[in-house]
Amino acid sequence: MTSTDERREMRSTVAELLDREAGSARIRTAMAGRSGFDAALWQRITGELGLGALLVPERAGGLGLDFADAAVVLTEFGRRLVPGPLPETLVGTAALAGCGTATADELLLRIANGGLALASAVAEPGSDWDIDRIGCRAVESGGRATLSGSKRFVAFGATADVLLVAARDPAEESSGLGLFAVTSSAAAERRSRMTLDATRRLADIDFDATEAVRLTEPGDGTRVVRLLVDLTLVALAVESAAAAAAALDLTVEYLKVRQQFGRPLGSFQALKHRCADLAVLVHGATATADHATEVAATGSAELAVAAPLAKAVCADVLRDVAAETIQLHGGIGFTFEHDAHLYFKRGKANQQFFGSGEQLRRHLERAVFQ
Amino acid sequence: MTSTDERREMRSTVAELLDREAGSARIRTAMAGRSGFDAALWQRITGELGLGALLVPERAGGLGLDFADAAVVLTEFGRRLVPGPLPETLVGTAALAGCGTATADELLLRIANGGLALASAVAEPGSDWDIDRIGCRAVESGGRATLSGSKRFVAFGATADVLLVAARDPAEESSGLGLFAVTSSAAAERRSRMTLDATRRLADIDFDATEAVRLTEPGDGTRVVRLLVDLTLVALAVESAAAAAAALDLTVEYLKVRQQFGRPLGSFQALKHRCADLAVLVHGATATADHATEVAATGSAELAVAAPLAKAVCADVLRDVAAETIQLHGGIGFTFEHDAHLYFKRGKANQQFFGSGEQLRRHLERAVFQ
Amino acid sequence: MAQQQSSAAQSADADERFREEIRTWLAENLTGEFTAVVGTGGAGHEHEQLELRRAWERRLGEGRWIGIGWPVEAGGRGASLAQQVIFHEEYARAGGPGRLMHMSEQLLGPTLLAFGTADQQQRFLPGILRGETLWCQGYSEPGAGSDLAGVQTRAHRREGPDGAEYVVDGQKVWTSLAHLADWCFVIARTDPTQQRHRGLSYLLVPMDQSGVAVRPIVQLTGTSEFNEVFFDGAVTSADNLVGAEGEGWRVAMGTLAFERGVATLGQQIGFERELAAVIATARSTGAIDDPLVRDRLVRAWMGLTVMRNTAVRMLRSAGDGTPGLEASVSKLQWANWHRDLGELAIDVAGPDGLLTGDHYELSDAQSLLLFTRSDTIYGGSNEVQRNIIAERMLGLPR
Amino acid sequence: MAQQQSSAAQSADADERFREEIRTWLAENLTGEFTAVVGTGGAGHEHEQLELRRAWERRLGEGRWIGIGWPVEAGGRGASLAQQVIFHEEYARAGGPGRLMHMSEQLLGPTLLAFGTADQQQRFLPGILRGETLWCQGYSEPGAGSDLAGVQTRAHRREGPDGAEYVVDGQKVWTSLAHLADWCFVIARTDPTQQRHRGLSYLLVPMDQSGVAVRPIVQLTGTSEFNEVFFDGAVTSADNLVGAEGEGWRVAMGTLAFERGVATLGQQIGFERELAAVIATARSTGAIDDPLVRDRLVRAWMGLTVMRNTAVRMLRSAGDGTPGLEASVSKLQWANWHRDLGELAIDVAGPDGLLTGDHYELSDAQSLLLFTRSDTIYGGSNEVQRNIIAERMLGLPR
Repeated sequence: MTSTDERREMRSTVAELLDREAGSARIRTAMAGRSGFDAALWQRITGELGLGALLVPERAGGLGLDFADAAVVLTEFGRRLVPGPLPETLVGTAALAGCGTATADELLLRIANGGLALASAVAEPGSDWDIDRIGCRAVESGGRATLSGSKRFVAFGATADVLLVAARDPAEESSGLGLFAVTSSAAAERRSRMTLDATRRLADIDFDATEAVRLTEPGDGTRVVRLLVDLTLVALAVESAAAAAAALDLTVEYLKVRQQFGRPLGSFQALKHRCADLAVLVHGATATADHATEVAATGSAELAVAAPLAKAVCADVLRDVAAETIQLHGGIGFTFEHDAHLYFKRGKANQQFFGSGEQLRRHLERAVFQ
Repeated sequence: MTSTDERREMRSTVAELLDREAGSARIRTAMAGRSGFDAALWQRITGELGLGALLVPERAGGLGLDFADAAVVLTEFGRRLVPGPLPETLVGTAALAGCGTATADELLLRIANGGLALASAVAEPGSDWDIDRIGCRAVESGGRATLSGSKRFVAFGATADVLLVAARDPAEESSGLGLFAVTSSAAAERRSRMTLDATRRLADIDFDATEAVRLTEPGDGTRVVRLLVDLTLVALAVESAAAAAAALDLTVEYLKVRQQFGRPLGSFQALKHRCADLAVLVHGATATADHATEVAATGSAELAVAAPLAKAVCADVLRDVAAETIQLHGGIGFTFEHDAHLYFKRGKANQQFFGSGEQLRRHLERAVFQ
Repeated sequence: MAQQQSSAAQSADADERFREEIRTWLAENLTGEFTAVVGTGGAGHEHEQLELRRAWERRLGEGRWIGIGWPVEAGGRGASLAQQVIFHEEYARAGGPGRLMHMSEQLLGPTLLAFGTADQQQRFLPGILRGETLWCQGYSEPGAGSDLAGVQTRAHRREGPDGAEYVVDGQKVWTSLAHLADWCFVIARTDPTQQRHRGLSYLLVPMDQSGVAVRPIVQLTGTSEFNEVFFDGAVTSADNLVGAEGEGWRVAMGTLAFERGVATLGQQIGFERELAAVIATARSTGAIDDPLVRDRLVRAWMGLTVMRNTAVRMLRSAGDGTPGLEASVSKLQWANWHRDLGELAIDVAGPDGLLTGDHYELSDAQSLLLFTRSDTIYGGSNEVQRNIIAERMLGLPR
Repeated sequence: MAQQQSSAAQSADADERFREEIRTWLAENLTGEFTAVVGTGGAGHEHEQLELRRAWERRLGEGRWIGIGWPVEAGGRGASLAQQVIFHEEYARAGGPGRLMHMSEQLLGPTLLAFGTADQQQRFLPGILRGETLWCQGYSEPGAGSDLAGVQTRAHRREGPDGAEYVVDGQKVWTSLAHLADWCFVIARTDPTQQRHRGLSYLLVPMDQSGVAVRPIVQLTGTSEFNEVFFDGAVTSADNLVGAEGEGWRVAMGTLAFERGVATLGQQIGFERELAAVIATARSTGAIDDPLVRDRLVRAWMGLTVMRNTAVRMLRSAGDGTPGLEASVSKLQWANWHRDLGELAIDVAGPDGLLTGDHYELSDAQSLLLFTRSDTIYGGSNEVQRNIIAERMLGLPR
């Protein structure tokens, strides 16, 4: 837990770095490149700033900060749509810290020292992110584990140093899950996939008796996998709310400057009212992402509700704001060179990623109709 | 079939009468009265103008016009929310004309001569307007029919001269329907019900071995009941579209006149754009009601799709326009003395009457996913 | 950090004791004759059980449950934000009636605490704390929408027989409970040469005088609850000016911020109860089995959560920002949410839900559908709020 | 009345023969080398198979399938509205490629028929009817949105070496196919002292000259289809002025009305096909089993029907009203509907639907999602259409 002042300082350090090193041109180069992110920038943020180790507990040599601190960083990355495995690494670290096993702690130590990039392998062909339908299986013999099965939509999965894989655990009760680590040296087949949102490269991964390390205690795996999923939902909510705020800023600034019929566009009341409605959405999304962050930071059981709710709300708001960002920019908003489409595509992607709004709302029915 | 000129003349005759005899004050008196409509006006429109006999075929002494002509009249009544059994009478007449039986023709003759008010008794407790679930039953013995069962939401059913009742017909194949006539002298228990939309008084009616006349041939009853329902949907679509256009007119006129900050409210662009969106809705609703009217007039089988679609679309548009009519009028729109709420309440009522939007859209799935 | 947790634990204990106290008090007092007020009042039902509800306000005052968030030295309990929320929760759970003293306690009281003179505080706060003096709000005007910038009501200062006084002329609308109120807090233009937010003053005006006439507005519900108030040479002592002359906008904005602060959370507890009733109706009509209805209900519930999150965030950041502006965000959020709930309430009720009593008595769902149409108009219409957000929060040009 | 029915029956027979004719022709001609153009082109796919699609236009011209609605004496078939719709239906059913001659046939041709001189008709119509001359539209400008009232491009008349001519300076945007077009029909301000809709002229400008530069715009799809066109001292003969000088707005509005008349019905056949593809995707992903998705699909289908009804009603009342204004209604309807369809297309595809080719090649659903973002901007943005409807149709004050 960090003071408001410390967080403010962290925010401005990160913001300054990104303003300098992650402008629109750099992002466009990165998203078109082989890995889909800027490796030099990744070196700086993990090496110099140690952001990858933010959530590594002090016992494993990390900074021992909480998820609310991580959210500060995710917000700054989210505002700018900076591509790269930072969200996955932060969320994965938090899940590892929740394992409480020697294998997980060992990995945490390596993250603190080495700036490893993590990726979360949850979704599978045909079942998407429904963890009840995970088919990927672990087999253990002689103290060594192997994984077999397929994973989809693994963000920055082709380049990650360590994959955190949710799989059926033979050590668990029937159909229980475990979390497993697969390192880049292991023989998994990874295929990088370009997507509509080019700022988040995905991967298909096939495991065929691939060497892996079990990270969770028997009986505890499903809880950790749910934690990994819920924290990913919170991270998506945070970045969506931040991106929505940035897209609205972009729009408002444009409307202030751009003239039509001798007046700034922003003085036309119809456009003003639409911006006001967007501001209401952004306020709601930001507050809801904040709340989910807080719940995540305190480790409350409310996370199971707050996380999917926040993700569903914030992804929709990003889509709505970004769609208006294109429209209110007129012709220029339809061009590739303007950033409006990047926000829009991220919005559409975030609506689907880790479960659609429909799926998440159906999931929330239990809480509503209890 | 009538020429465009003849229709235009009919429209202006009706409009002039209603402008004179069905102003807001008269409507408010009527809707608060015992019967819920203006009996003197009803006498004039059926007696003097013969509007009740519009759709009675020439063979039964009527004008023999088609549903497109009736729609002209329904539009003028709908614009002004004139309470009374005219829509039910016109729709009922058209259904009777489709029966092709001696009993139906006899009734048509009486409508042509006597200005009878009809009412359609279709919905039942628990099943609403789903005609597959009609439970009301006819029994025939010695050439005389009786009805037993309950009907709900019968518009102007407490005062109607003749009730057209959809019931299970013993003469039909298992679960087939028949249409029956019950006259006001028969021993049915009718209870008038006030509703949120005070301009359309409803009734609950209980039949207990009530004397009735069978209007449909065995084997043809279900078709006629569906026709009665579909034509009611078209009539609702027509009146909804007309009322929506009137509510928009009311709003636009108000915005032109009303000043704020030294300018007419209608010069504020945000309000202009909302009116423009409403105009688009009204255009679509009007065209869709027109199309359904035409399909009804030609007796095409497309009616089974065009009617529910038109009703669902037009009722929603009336609700949307009327809600904005209240909002754009500001404080005055929230008062009882202003007509805005009458349009809004009719919109909410029309959304439910003869099937909700959800129900009708589900009904349309067959056509969409065929 | 350990210390923090321990103090958090202490405050949690205090909160639980507080909850127990109000719960017990309500169980012991919302009984007997007051059984009749359970569930009455509130928006759309303001006309219900008026006399008994006034008595209930006095009973609340006796129990020291009015102004609980006010400082102890001002007669309050100095209750924390969490405790104020607990009060609202327990009050709602017990079915406590809609508060007649809402304006007095949530708007006028805090305004006097922040901007009033010691004399004004002494004269007016005790009557509120006792649940006796009823205040109404004189902000909105027919010509100006609800933007205070358009206020036309005028007041001028003169020397009267008993000293300096203000004479007020103009018309206010949307004045809830004006026919019962003892006093009205009025925004009037004291400097007619000034435009918009300048030259306004905040005046406390006694209602029982010949210069004040109240005309109830018959609303689309068929009932009356809002009024028009006409000031025609109404007089009030110059001692009843709050803040300096010409400072009325600043004072009123302070009040609006209060109104939409804690009160928002209280209001949301009412919303929760309304949503629960809608869900119960959906269960009883079977509408809940329709996946489209289920989704609308879940969305409504999510919207409520978003509003709660927004209100909490706003209260936390109060002081370091522009609460007056964030209040506009809040107002738009809840007004639209509540209006949508009204539609949902009627839609899940099905066609039966459209039937009224024989004399047009409305069901709760019907009342909600109709009454929420005012939410987006009074107290700063949606359009006014959007102007405020666009121009003052986003900085878009006028 | 008996006579009417009989003539209706006759026309139904003629329609069936017409349908048979185009169906047979397409079966015999959309084959061989042209198999490759089936399903190509259209919004978002304009860059596909350009050479072959130009050849296909010429083939259509040989078959006399261009300008079928034009009078026989102008080289058309004088086909009825019903027959034009039949042509579009059969063309769509056969998978005919997106028409490169759309602007030429649907906009420029009818404009010349209505406003052009006999000389202009003789010079330009045959090239269109043969499927040879490609025209692009020079209406929208970067500064002015798509409201012609804001046109800044200027033209002035002067005496040139070969007689009177116009010199054009300015910039146009959203110019589809400009890099291929032979000619451009341009709205330019010939009287700079006039404001808004006055002082505009309608000029036909050859593209192949040094005064014209075309720059393709890379769109958010990553592909190019719209262009910026720069006129820098571009020259055209004074014989290429359509209508009188200063009458450009009236001429252009006539064209826009044509564009949104029959073409609307043709466009809707394309929409139907797109909706069918979305439904097919929903079936294959299983999304169709989700009641929320089913409802959105039904609503989309209903919206399409409403648009068709609106277009039919508009065509019928054409002449007795204000087609230019009703065109704004139509534009808003279809642009919003189409944009919503783009969302639906992606939503039913699920997460797999977000994957592109390795070099960002887009699926049909992705292309629809992204490309429809332009529908609400070009050809008169939603905002411009709303202004037109509010001011010119509803008569709200400026």
